[in-house]
Amino acid sequence: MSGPESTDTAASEVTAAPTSPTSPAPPTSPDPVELLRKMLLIRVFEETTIDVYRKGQMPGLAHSYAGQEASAVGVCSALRDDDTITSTHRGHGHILAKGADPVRMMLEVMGKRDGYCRGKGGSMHIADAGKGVLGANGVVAGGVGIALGAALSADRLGQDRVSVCFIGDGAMNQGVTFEVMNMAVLWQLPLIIVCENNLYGQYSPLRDTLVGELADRPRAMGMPTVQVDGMDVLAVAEAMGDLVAEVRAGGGPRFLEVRTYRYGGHHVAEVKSDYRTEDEIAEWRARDPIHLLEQRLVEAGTLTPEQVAELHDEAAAVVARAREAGLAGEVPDVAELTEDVYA
Amino acid sequence: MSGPESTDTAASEVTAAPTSPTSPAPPTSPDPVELLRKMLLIRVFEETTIDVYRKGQMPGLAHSYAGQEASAVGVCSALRDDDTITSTHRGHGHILAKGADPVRMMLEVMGKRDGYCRGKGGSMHIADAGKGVLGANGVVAGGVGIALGAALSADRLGQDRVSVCFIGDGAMNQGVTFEVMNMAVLWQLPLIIVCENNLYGQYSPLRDTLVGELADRPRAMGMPTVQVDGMDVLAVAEAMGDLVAEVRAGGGPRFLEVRTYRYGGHHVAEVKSDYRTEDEIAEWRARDPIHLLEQRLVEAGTLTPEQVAELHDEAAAVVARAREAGLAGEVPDVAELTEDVYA
Amino acid sequence: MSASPKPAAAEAAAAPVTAEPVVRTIGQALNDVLRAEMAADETVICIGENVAAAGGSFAVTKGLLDEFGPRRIFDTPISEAGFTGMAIGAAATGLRPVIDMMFSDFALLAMDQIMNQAAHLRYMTGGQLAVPMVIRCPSGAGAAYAAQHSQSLAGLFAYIPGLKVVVPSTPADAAGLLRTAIRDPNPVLFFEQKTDYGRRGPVPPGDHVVPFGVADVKRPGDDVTVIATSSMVHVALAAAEALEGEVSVEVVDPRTLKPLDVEGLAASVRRTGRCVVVDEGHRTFGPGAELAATVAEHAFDWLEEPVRRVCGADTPVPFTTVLERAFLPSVDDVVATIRGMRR
Amino acid sequence: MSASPKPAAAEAAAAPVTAEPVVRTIGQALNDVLRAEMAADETVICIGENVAAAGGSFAVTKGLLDEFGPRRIFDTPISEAGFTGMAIGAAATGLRPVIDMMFSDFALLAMDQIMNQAAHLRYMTGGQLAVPMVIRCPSGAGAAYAAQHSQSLAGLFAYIPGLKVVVPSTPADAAGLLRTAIRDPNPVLFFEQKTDYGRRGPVPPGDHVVPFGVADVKRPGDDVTVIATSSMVHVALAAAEALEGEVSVEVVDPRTLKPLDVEGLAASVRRTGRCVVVDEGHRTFGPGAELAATVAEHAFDWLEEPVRRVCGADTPVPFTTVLERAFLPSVDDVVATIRGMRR
Ligand SMILES: Cc1ncc(C[n+]2csc(CCOP(=O)(O)OP(=O)(O)O)c2C)c(N)n1
Ligand SMILES: Cc1ncc(C[n+]2csc(CCOP(=O)(O)OP(=O)(O)O)c2C)c(N)n1
Ligand SMILES: [Mg+2]
Ligand SMILES: [Mg+2]
Repeated sequence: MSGPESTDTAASEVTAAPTSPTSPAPPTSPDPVELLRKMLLIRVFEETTIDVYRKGQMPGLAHSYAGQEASAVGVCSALRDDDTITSTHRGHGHILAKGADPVRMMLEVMGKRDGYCRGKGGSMHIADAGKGVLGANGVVAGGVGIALGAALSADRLGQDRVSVCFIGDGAMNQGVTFEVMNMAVLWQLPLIIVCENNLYGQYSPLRDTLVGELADRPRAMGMPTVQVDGMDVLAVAEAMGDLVAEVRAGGGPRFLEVRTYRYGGHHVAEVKSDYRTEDEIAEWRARDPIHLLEQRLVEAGTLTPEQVAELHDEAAAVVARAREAGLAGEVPDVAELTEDVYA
Repeated sequence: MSGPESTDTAASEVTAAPTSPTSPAPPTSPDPVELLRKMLLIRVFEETTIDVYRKGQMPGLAHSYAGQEASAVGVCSALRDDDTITSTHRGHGHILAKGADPVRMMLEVMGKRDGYCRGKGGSMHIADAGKGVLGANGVVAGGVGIALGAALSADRLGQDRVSVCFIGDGAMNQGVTFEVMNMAVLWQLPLIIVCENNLYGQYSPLRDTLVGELADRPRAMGMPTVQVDGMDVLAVAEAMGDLVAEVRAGGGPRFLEVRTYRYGGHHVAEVKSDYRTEDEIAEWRARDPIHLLEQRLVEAGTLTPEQVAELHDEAAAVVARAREAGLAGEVPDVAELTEDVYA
Repeated sequence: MSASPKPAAAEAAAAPVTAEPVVRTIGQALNDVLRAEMAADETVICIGENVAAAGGSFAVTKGLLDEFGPRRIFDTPISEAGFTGMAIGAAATGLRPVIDMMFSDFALLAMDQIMNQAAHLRYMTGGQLAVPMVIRCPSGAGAAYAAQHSQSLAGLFAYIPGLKVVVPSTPADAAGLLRTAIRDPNPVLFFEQKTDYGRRGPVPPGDHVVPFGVADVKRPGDDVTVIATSSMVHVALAAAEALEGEVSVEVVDPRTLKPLDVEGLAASVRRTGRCVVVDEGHRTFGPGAELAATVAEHAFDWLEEPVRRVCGADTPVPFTTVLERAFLPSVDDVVATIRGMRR
Repeated sequence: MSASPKPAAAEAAAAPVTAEPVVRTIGQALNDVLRAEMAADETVICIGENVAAAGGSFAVTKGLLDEFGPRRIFDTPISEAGFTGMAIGAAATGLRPVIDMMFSDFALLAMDQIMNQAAHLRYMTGGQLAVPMVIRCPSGAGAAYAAQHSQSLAGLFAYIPGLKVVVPSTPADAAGLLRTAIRDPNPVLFFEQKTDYGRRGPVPPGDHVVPFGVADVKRPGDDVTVIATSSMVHVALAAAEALEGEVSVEVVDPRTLKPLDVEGLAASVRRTGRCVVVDEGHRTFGPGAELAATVAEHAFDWLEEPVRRVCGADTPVPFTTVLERAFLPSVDDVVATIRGMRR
């Protein structure tokens, strides 16, 4: 079900834009233990968020990233702090992977004053300007234009940063996504669209809403496209490493389709998924990205099972502290309602 | 410059929808003399409109269709009265080709009460519900969704009509066009998008705004696509005849790219086209669709040069009468301002 | 994002036809009417994201797929502009589409379709085309969904000639007005307060219809008129209750913003001599402005003091509950405003 | 459609820096300011359809390409949502984009970007991001461009917190307000009356800046205050002229709708005791409603009679001149309204 990695060679005919002023060293390949640490952090954060929701410790809703960790972590492992991302409604994983502080994230999810957005954004709008997180987004494909703009400013300001745009498969049916792909190729801007194909948009299977092959859409615009197994964090990291190097060198935009799966419901309040089978979920869980990496690292002798268990404990401890901090945090003062409307 | 006709065979894998209840006879191939008559009517109408504009006999503006006649006439020759079209800002040709009355059209262009839209729409909004003209449209790609809806109603009401959507090349960069192509294929609706590629959108050459090959965009969605020489009305008519037969038989949506050229400015007020060369215009004029067809008909002995001249005179007479009627028409009463807001 | 625990719109079967009113929630009442209208008129169709098998994000279309099948109710891709355009074209050619926009905020993606196309089509074509469609817009704050899922946008649509705008407050009004909306030959924006789907109340049996443009006195009173819209009607009623014995408050519900029952509103104010407008929309340039201006114009000589507005704050809708509550007009706000009036 | 004969924004060279005001058209004044701001701040860029070589559909960006090159001013595809989104992202990451929307009606294609994204980004992120961008919106009726190219939509944007809305009436205000808009750290909708580009007037030399939120008394008077916006200021002035010796009319121009100089408007009305609001937008739920409601609220005890509104009709904008004139508020309408006031 998760597709093999395939590189689209036909796409290489896209003309290269002039290279950026500073040519960075090629990315060093990421430390797999760090990848595991990040994936565990996200997994525990998401499991905790569900519990936080169920216990009534947060307002509103959240969309769980559990199952998709290899995507965010693999992708962000190839990025620098000054590279930017735009995220989606399902943003916790992207944002943690980009280096955000789980404490301030949990504070935001819980609607507290010291959260990233002072409690005004919540789960769907977390941003961390310092880490290049230009915001989760409540509108499907809402971040695509913003990401193009971040690529434009990089180009015009002579900065060699890369703009990464996370979207779901559902966003491939939003018109603005096409408009942006066209402009990105037209102007050869440093944009990478990472499409997390988890086979569903809310309760609709992709095949019921999208015709043709998803990746044919960017290809039709001459946007070089790579598809990768989204349960294999090393594969994602490697694919993204190559793309980032090409884009940073002025090679123009790229498209990465990550084939992945969400374990939980569309959002934390979804109890039962009528629209998919238990078998399907089990099949994907059998290729759990965290488990896969752990196995490899133990087999390769990089980690002992005990060390793996320690990493689990560490993630649990970090998130437990975040939860405590979140619960202890204060809600904003009512007077803050009218702040931050204008700069 | 105008591409050869090419059929996209790869696209034939699209599954066929159930056929409509009444299976119409295949279209008889159109009478070339009628095609010539229609093209002449449009040409003279458009030349007259420019003069009407210059003499201050109409409010506002209009976008001339001169040069593109073979597209509208070829396309509409394959349509029945109950088939619908949606048109563009450059709509006179489509609407005349679909059978509208030049008198009521000129009345509308001049803003008179007996015009198609009671003087409320003008050149950019002419509709003729009786002839299946669902309106010109002032918004680029504004008619695409409407056309999809006409295809949906045909399908749901069990009517075997076909919905044709005229757009310009510029509309291929509007997001909604992609959304509609996806849905048309998804639901196998009887829609034909006719994209008139005249190489420019307003003052922008297509190559400066659109990457890749235009027709690759529908192809990426599995929408069977045909490209045709838009200066050859017989080629357009034949291509369209085939498409209409396929679509009416339940074959799902199709895309026709017509390679054409507008002789005049973007609109009637444009005096000089800075963005294109006189040479380019001359090259296209050398393949004038009316002249090409006349030559063929005379060579084939279908018409004598005298008969051709008579057809010219006939068109001139028809349009002259339309202009006279237009000038003689009354403007609406001020009280009509508030009519037609609601049904 | 879709909604939290689904209100049980279809928890009971369709309301039995009896002579007595039945108690229904607003969600159930809407579901009943959709079912009845689809049964009575086979041109009525329902579309939107996840409306079919899933029954809609707020369960309003629950059960309709089983009853009417996939040709009458079907899921769309996440293509708001495209499917709204489709509905317009379908409406102009024989269907009566009812769109579920899921969140009214997403209508902003279809604004060209709604305002440039649907609203103006009839006028621009001199009355040739009609667009009988309904856009159901789950609306408003109070569920901690933050700034992109909580807006009250009814006023935007009320500004555009050609559109009708409905803002029901009770199950009976919701039912009667939705019936009218579906049968209306014009595009109707139908706002449903998303926190109020579970609100219960009696619904008259049979073909219960509420006409557009007729305000309803929800509670008679003598000292001050409170004009309240949608769920603010209940805030106003609670305030009236709280002031019982102190101030006699009349609560008037316009029920539709467009058409607006100017005379109905003014008549009440002429009797009481005082007016407070309560609307959840932002205060400045919001619907409250029109209501206040109209009353001040038509009841000027009877007004003892200025019309007051108690509205949503002039801020985006904040996420966290304490701020969201401060954003919303409250019973206390209304009570304090009435108490603060001069005697 | 683009505009009729281009107003000669750049017909004279850039205004020389002198101590004396120079006479410029509004179009020239805007062109001057764009040039000066682009020269002073290299993060200012101009984008839109046909803004570069063609100089914009109304010639406001004429000559800027030659001066600043294609990295600072460039044409976009017909992708309003996409390029507006791009501008938002660029603004959040270091640029100051100025969009030419060509016709404000096309902003409806970018409404999600403007309202859901640009307006709320700062608030949702708790103040982390700012969006310094300007959307130039050629606006209004009077050129017979019909319903999709003639709307006055400023009020829609004024409703949304986070946006600022500018409605200049003279060359000096246009220049001073555009400077402020470009330097403002928030998204600004800048409305330009398309029939008024050729209006001449003195523009102060040098770094002439007009602050937002400060109404301007365009003509002092004692008997009645006319609050007029954009080109309606000139209608109001003509009416005042016509009533010279009969009624002493004060004409006040808010210049910006958001922020709105409530105190400035109310102060005038408190002096005169009478108020007429003149705005081209549709009357019902339009900007005129807020202006009337605010005045009635803040100057209630001084008002001798109800605030009157003279506004655009509650119809789409009709094409033909006689109806379009009837649609628009006229000098006669204002005179008659003032004469009709009780004494
Ligand atoms: C414009 C818009 N339409 C609809 C929604 C409601 N919605 C939220 S998430 C979602 C599904 C998105 O699917 P996909 O892009 O595949 O992301 P996933 O949830 O699978 O991560 C929908 C329809 C929305 N948020 N925005
Ligand atoms: C949404 C929108 N954006 C911009 C315009 C202004 N405009 C009118 S026609 C046109 C060019 C359209 O090009 P194309 O689709 O190729 O049609 P053509 O004029 O070549 O027939 C433009 C940009 C418009 N009418 N609508
Ligand atoms: Mg998905
Ligand atoms: Mg073109």
